[in-house]
Amino acid sequence: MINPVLLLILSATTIFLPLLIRKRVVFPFVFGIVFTAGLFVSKEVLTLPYWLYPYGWQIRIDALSYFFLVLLTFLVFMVALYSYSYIDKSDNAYFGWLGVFLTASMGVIVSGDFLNFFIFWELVAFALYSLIKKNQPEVAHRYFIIQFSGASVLLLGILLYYSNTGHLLVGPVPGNLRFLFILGLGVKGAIWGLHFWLPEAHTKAPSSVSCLLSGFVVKLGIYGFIRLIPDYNLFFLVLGGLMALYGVVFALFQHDAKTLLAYHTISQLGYIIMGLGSGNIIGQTGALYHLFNHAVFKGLLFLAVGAAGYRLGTRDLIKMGYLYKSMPVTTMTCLVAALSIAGIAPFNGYISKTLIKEGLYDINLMKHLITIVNYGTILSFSKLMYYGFFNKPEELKEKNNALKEVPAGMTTAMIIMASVCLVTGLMPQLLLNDIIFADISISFWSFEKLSSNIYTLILGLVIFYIGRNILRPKHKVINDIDYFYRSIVPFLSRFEIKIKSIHTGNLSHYLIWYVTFLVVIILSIL
Amino acid sequence: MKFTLVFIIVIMSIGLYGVLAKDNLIKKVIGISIMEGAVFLFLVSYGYRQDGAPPIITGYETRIVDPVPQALTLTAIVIGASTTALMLGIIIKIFNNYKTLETKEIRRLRG
Amino acid sequence: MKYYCVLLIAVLSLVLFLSLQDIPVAQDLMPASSHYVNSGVRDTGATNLVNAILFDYRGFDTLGEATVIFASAAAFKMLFSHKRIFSFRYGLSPIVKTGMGIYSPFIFIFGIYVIMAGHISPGGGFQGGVIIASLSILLTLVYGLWYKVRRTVFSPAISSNIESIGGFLFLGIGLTGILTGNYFLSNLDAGFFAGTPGHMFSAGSIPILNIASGLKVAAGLSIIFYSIAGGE
Amino acid sequence: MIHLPVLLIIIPLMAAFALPLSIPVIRRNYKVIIAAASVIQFTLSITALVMSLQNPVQYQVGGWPVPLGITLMLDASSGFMTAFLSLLFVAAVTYSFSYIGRGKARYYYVLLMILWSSLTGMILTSDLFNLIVFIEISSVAAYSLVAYDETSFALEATLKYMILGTLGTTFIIFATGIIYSSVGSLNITDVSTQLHSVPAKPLNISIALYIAGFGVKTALVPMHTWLADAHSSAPAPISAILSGVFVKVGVFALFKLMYNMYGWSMLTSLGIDRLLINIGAATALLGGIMAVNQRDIKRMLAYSTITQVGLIVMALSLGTLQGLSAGFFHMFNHGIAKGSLFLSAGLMARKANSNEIQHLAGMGRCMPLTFFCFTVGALSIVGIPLLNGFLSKWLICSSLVSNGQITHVIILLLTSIIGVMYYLKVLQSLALPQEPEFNHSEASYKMYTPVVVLSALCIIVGLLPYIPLTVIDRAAFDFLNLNEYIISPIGRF
Amino acid sequence: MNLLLSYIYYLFLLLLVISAVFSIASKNLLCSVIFMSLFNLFMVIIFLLLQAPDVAMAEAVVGMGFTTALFIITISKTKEEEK
Repeated sequence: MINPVLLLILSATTIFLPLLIRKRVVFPFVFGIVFTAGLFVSKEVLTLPYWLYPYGWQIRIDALSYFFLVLLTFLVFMVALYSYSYIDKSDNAYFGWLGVFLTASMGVIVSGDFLNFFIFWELVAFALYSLIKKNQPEVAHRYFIIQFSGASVLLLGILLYYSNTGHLLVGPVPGNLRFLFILGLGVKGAIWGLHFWLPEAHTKAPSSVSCLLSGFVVKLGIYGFIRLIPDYNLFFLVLGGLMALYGVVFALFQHDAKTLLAYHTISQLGYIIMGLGSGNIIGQTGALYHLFNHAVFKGLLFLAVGAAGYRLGTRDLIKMGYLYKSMPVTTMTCLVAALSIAGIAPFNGYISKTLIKEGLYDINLMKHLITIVNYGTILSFSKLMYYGFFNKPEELKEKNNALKEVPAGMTTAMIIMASVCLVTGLMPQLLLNDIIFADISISFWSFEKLSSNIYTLILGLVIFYIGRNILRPKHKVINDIDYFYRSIVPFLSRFEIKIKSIHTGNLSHYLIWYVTFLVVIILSIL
Repeated sequence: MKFTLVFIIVIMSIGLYGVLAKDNLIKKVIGISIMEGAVFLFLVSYGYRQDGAPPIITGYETRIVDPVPQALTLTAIVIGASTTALMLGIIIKIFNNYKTLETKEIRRLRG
Repeated sequence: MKYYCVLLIAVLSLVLFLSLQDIPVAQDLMPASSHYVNSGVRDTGATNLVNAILFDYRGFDTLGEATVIFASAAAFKMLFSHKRIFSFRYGLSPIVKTGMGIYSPFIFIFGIYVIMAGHISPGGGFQGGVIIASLSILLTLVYGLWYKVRRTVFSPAISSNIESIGGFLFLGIGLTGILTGNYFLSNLDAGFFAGTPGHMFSAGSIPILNIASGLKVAAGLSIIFYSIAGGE
Repeated sequence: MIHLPVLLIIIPLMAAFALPLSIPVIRRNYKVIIAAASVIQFTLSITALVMSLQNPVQYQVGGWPVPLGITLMLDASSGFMTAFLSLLFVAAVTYSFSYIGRGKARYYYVLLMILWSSLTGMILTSDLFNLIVFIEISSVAAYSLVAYDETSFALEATLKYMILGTLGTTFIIFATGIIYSSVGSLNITDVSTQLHSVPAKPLNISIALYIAGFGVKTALVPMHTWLADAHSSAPAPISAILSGVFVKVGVFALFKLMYNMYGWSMLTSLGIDRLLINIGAATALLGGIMAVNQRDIKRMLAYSTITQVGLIVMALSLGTLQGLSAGFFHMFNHGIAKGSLFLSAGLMARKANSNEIQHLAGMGRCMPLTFFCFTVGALSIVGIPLLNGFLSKWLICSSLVSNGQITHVIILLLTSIIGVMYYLKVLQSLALPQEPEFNHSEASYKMYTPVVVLSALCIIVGLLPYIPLTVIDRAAFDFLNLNEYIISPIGRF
Repeated sequence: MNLLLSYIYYLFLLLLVISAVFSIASKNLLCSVIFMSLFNLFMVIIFLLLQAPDVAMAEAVVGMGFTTALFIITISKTKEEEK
């Protein structure tokens, strides 16, 4: 058993690796060491009094923290392995920022008091800002401003919580503050209405960072929901259903592979939130399970699409195709991930979706909605696989056939994650008992479930084959909700220009303001 | 004596008008010094005592005016003189750079 | 805009008048001032109470006041460093110059007197210093700027030296108080010559401080005037 | 050592008086005098801080008792401010040694020393008219230091600053005259003991005049216009000092009067605290809005200074111990962070000889250390965690919330969001890929040592806030109870 | 002060106001500076009537001598007329 402080120190050392070591081979191994250490961390509650001295730091590792800890360290390990080949050789600082991200997220997960929770909550956003900044400064800028605003709302909530309860321990918040907390956590968790940053960030960021974003960062919002707003079921049900449907519908008509995946992130988050909202142990276990699975297969999808883009230079479904021959590993892993996100039988998506369905057994509306969303998922991923990998447009033949498979680091990461998809699908008890610590006994392998699953798959494929020309990727801008947010900006800029224009630089005007101020003060006092 | 306050406030508002409404810098400086004069007058006139003697002890006084405001006024006069001098110097340099003394034309710094 | 200013100032002055007329017109002195009046001579030995307050009770203000002049003189030396003399270089007609030559010693003596007799009669360091500075102004106006450029008492370099010397004199008197085990700027407690009030040599350190501030003011103001008149 | 308060004031004055002497020794190595004076002053102010933490020192100049003479009060708050002042001044002096050209350097240092001593006096004195005198000295020194470059911008900024400031000082003198003519004393404590027995209306007028007069020094909202001009066109060390300490000393003096002379209960009965906190909020918001899309980097920094001053005023005008300590802590943090920002911006602007942000693009690549210091300062000001700015903003927020000022908390968070906008934009444009015409190297170690020290302080205070926080809590306590310390033996005569 | 002196006092206060008005109102800067020094002269007399000889002396030498000279030199180096 490893002391959590030791784990934190270990993960903090990864920040300074690029300063110490030049050789890149070392970095993935160090992150692997952190992963193994995270597997064996001891579950306890302790306080570091000398951290920010008068305040201290309460470190609390329970089952939930342990689950997220394992997920985080595993994902970061995979990303480091992938980035070993994916990130260009000149940029070793990337791994330092990866370490910052690892440490900050770990801090969010383990800290039991709101001050440090908030500190690391903001540091996560800053680490991601620095990870994206290299290639896409504008996107990083927008992302960080949005996250900072969300964190400010969260800070306001935390302060009110402090003044209400008088302590800063992380726990369920009183009802009148829930709204602030939902807003603050929702900006990171990309709940519907606050998700407008997500497609752009996921699309423009480097694929490894999109893997982190979609795999873990949005999950931090879910973590906050579980910790702070445990019982808010109806809201979660409605929100989850809305997000699931919305994400799928928008995902169907995207032509950029990563945007499609991004919208599917929203949809799968909807699944998770629905599971949380189900209010019974099965549904919530399913939510956690689906959270883990989604991290794995969505991360794998992003990595695979990124690998395709790494060779191909584009992620546009119109320009893709012919990859199954030239890049078999990428194609196969991507297929595995697609199958598991569609919830097909031997893969892990099947397990979690079954659990969530079981959890929602008494609400028919939700069950039908889940079915619809599932068909949508199958459609959009058959679109992705077909137009992305198996399609044979003539004009791309010689170009795409000449491609080589991606380097070893990337393939290793993808293969490992695909095998994780398979393993967690085949033996769910592994995850359920040892990571989530839930003891529920459902038979996943009953005949009718499997048959309905196969039926769903075949029906979805048939529908896709019929409607494949409708779903053919086209260059078409689809306005999301961020359209409304963007329309606010001109007003603000006009306001700012107005404010600037009254600073005329004429001394007499300034003096007149001054005396006016004096008169106003005097009149207000008398 | 009791009407002095009226005069003080009138003088001060004249100076303030010079500072606010006149665009010429030298006019502004003159207005500021007139305001300072009003303030000095305020200090000294409120330090005055009915039929008091100047604060120079000869041993025959019955009443003596308050010496402290006079000291303060003396200090303030010299301070004001040096500040006014600095202002005039800056105004000369401004004129050499801008070739004008109107505030509405000295506005390269704005926004 | 002008009407707005008038309105503003009218409101301001009305409010000021209505509220400031509550200040009582006192018939007798406040406690602190009455202490100054009653035992000021005994405390300081100076019969001119204003001077006593300026240089003994509140001598620290006076140090600061001298520092203001020093600061603005330094500012003028900094900002008007490169000189271009273009106005009244040659001064006025010989008649005026001769007349000035007759007058100037008397003005100088008068300034010295005002400085020296500050503690027993109206006047003091500032007034005398300004008188001497205005003498330098007169000399400049009459004889032209070349007069000051030559190494007279009023030439800039010597003036800045005089100013610093005045400052150090002031600080020295103050530190004497500390060194003799009293406080900064202690006068009679520090063992300065008290004398009999009303005489020329009395009031301990007050005449010396008068001289110091006189030096500072005279030198500083003449530096300022010279920079404005001569500098560009 | 009981003479410490007055020594703190006259030691820089001695250096200032010594410099203009035309003795060849002094002429040749005036820098030695300045360095010696700075070192002595720094050690003395640290000593003063340590002494004042044990027990406050009251110094009667000339040995005259309270209502007669001038009182210098060295309690924990003024000791803290003095040490903080000396820290930034030492940094600025070290920086100036290689930043300021030879020509007019002697008088530059004279004015710098005079500024130092007068700011110390403003902090230490507890006598109304002495406060005015020190305000005048510091103002004259600041005017002329802003005009140091003698460019047309500098002169225009000086002119505007000067006329506004002189008007403000006239108001302050008028207010002091009102106080004296109705109370008959000039000592703050003595006045505060007698205020209840005098007519109220003149006192209200004097409060308004004081707020308006000090508002110019501290750039409260309608009087903030001079600050951006002056700070953007002054030489870099002067900008660092002006926005690092000068403004805050004004805030300190204003609130010293408000708390200790008028008494906070009277102000709340008049509604002054609401007024001040709203003025602070308006200042913060307006400064933030004005700072967006500035082309001149120093101008942007100046507007962000206005924002932070607004936050400090908000915190101080709460009237609680918590708010006071939060405000002092933010003063300190913003002082060191903004000092490092201005100094490093000065280094980069000196290399690229332009203040325009677009001309500075890519400087981060060729001056990595300076860029790092700039980044630390910027992040600390916008309140990124684990830096000092975050802690003080957290404290200000919690004190505001505990007073129930939710709207002001929202305004504070809004200003920090706006701050993120413009600071990150500048950081990105500085870190752009290197352009060919930039082949600059780092500045000399003499110049970037103070910058590095200041930004290292940012990080250290952010990680170990214990020592400053204890000092600042004590300072806030003393600031609230200053009058208890001053013994006023009016019965002695 | 007795009645006559108080009449003189008010008379000079009136003159003070008048000279202030003229020094602000006159278009020619030189005129306004002269009026300002007149203002200072009346101020000196009022200080004398208020039993403040030191202040009167300082005001005389500073206000009428030094400041006026500076103003006149400034005007001679800049424009005389006000737009």
